[in-house]
Amino acid sequence: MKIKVLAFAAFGEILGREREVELKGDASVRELLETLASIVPGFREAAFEPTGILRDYVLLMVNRKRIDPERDLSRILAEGDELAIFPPLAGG
Amino acid sequence: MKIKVLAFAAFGEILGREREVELKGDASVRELLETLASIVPGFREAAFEPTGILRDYVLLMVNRKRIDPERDLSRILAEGDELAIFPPLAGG
Amino acid sequence: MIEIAEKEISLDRMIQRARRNEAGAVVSFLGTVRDDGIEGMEVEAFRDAALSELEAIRLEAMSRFSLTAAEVAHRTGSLAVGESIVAIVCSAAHREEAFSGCRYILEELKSRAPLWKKEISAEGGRWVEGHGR
Amino acid sequence: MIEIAEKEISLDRMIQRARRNEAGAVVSFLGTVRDDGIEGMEVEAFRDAALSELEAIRLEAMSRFSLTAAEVAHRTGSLAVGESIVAIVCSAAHREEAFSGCRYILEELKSRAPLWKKEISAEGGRWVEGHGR
Repeated sequence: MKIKVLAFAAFGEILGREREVELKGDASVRELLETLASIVPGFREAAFEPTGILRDYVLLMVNRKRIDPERDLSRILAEGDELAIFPPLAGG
Repeated sequence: MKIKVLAFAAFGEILGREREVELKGDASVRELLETLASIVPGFREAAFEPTGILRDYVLLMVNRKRIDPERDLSRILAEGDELAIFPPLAGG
Repeated sequence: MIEIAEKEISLDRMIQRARRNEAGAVVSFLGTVRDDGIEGMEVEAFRDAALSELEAIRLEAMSRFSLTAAEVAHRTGSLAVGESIVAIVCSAAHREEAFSGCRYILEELKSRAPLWKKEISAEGGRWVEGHGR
Repeated sequence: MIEIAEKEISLDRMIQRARRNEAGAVVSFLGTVRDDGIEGMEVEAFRDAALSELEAIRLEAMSRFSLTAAEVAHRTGSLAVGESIVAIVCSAAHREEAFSGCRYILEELKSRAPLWKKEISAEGGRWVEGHGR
């Protein structure tokens, strides 16, 4: 299935602002992030602690709704879902 | 001696916005107010309580400096002084 | 800059004048004639005394809140509903100072500047009850 | 009205749109690129998500503070020192509500709207550390 990935600020510079990722079968948010980490140089270091835990400045939205990285990484994505990745907000 | 009297808001409507008052010899602020009360219809009722005390919404300036009606009514005026009379401020 | 005049207030020009490269925040307040059953308003000033009081307030605000600029304008004369009575603009490095400076100037203006308003309605005129002494 | 766009913010037009005969107070905030040794700024938005978040914040402010109007604009793209990043305008019957509404929208925007700033200096670019999560 195809998932659209949007990335902003520092993560936009690493991942590109928009890309499509092809995942096999059912896949969770965590699996999508792992796939990105395996194909995009620099993303693993930027997004994950050396221990493999997601860094706490990584913020995520699925279909424009914020998800909680502590609880929702196991959420199963569906064809056409959109994941957005960005650092803490700094507007205004 | 001549004193310039400026009056604003409701007091401007009673006294006129600007007038000159001729006083004989040394005269205090109180004497100037008494003179105005005796020559301008309506001013006594507007400015003084029936007991003769200045109403507490009468504000005064001599030469653009506020004076305290409780303490400074006995202040002696000098030729060319300017007295301003007005109600509580309501700008903004 | 301080202005007390019969002519319309140009808030836009005041904001342009208050902008600074070293300021990150510009806060402005505009007071207008509110339609609560009135036809208009008349504003009277003890102009010279009000100008010097507003300049004193402006300088206090500049130093207390480290403002980079502050502008105050107060209209006098006959105003229609919706027209501007007073405008205050403050710029500062950061938003807290700009908001505080604008509030300070507004409250001090109301309590210290010799200005008066009269509401004009079908029944006649009524001086707005003042609070500042 | 909410606007997120690359074009210059017209605070004056926003203020004109926010004026109401039933409002006695219009408060506006303008955030500008402050010169603290930078050459300029780049502003990035998750535009659709930011638009709907700002509209939600605007409606919250309208109802909490009984505003008569509220306008928000956020610039995106490349900005020079002194240019406007964000503008917020609130009108209300009285000054307290207009000030509170403007502060509310500003603080909520900073913590909830998906927007980011990058400072550009001679040494390169540096993303402004965000606080909103």
